[in-house]
Amino acid sequence: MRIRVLLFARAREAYGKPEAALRFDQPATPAACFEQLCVEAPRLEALRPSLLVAVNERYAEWEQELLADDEVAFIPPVSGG
Amino acid sequence: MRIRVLLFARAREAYGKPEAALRFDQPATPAACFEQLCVEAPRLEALRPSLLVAVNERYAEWEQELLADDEVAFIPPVSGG
Amino acid sequence: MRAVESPTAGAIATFAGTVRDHHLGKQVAFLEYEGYESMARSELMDVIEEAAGRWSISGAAAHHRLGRLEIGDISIGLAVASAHRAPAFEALRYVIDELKVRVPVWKRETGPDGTHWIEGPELVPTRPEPAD
Amino acid sequence: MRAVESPTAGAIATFAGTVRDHHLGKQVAFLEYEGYESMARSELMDVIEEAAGRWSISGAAAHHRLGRLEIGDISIGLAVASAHRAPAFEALRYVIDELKVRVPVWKRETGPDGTHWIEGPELVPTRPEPAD
Repeated sequence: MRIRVLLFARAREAYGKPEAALRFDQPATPAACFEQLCVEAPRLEALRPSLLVAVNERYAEWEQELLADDEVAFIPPVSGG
Repeated sequence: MRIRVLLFARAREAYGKPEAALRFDQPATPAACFEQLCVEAPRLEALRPSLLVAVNERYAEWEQELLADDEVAFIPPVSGG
Repeated sequence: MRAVESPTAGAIATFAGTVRDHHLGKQVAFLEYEGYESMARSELMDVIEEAAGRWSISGAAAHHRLGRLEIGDISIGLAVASAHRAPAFEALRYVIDELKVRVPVWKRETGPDGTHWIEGPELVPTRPEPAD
Repeated sequence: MRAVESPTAGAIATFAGTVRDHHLGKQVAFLEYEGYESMARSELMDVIEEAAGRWSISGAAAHHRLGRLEIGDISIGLAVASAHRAPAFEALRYVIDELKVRVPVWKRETGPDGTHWIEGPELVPTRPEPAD
């Protein structure tokens, strides 16, 4: 199962790239995606308490079960306007 | 003592003219001005409960004592905006 | 908006009153505004000064049109600038709310039923104007 | 404003966010906005639909700029039209307040002290970006 992950703002900087393509052999969640990213970029870990999750452009839960080709985004506190 | 009186909107229509020049031999008030106008245009009387008074472009009391050359205005409920 | 822009402003809130094609369920063809112009200007200035005293704003501007206005025309334009949005909104709301009760301007509506002065929320039939 | 004008609207309230030359006492030279554009659009649409469900409004429009903005530039423009002023103000306030907490857009400030991501009310130092 492939999952596309997007990172923004401070999370993008901490990860070093704006997106990642992950593969899972078993059911996955945004939390599992984040763990995989933290293996690559451990400094992401510190941001986790401040991040929200979106799945397919909707705010979602960290433990929501993902479907193939879902798009997961990690969203730092927003500051638009 | 000369007093200039201005009338607006429905009060202007009831009086038939937008202004009047009044003369008083003794101390006068906006209420006294209004009485004089009502002699000329009795249908003004019915509007009195809805009117506010201004003296020299400031809201004022009906019984405020006027000075020579004061400008008195009778102000129906406003509806700007 | 240009009248209130500045480098220290982060928020500009504006209000435009426009001429509606209906009022209290009746059709409106056009409006006429009458004002006690000199007093309207000084009352409006007072209202803006009161707003500036109560909220931290960096600028405010207001303009009311008088005379005949057609449907869709802007009758009143207000703008308030502030470093932050909350004072801009609150000051703007104060200015328009106070304007509507204090600033000596009157509106007369003309529609299929004739011409009516608007005084607050009620419709008052207009008497024909006698010749001067 | 043009986007929300209509003959039935009597009130148009607008809000413009502009780039300030200071933030939390620090000088700002310029801003950069980043957005999750597709989601930002759909969140903003949701917010406007919620506002239209809660208040009687006849139109609403919003536009957020992204990328680098200079002092005085408009970053966000919102307009709400309604027959009456109260719903226009309340809906406008709702849209901007919700936008500020829900719509995925981020602001990075650059000033004499360097570059900082703005996350709510606090300043967070930015890490240098590693090469991709």
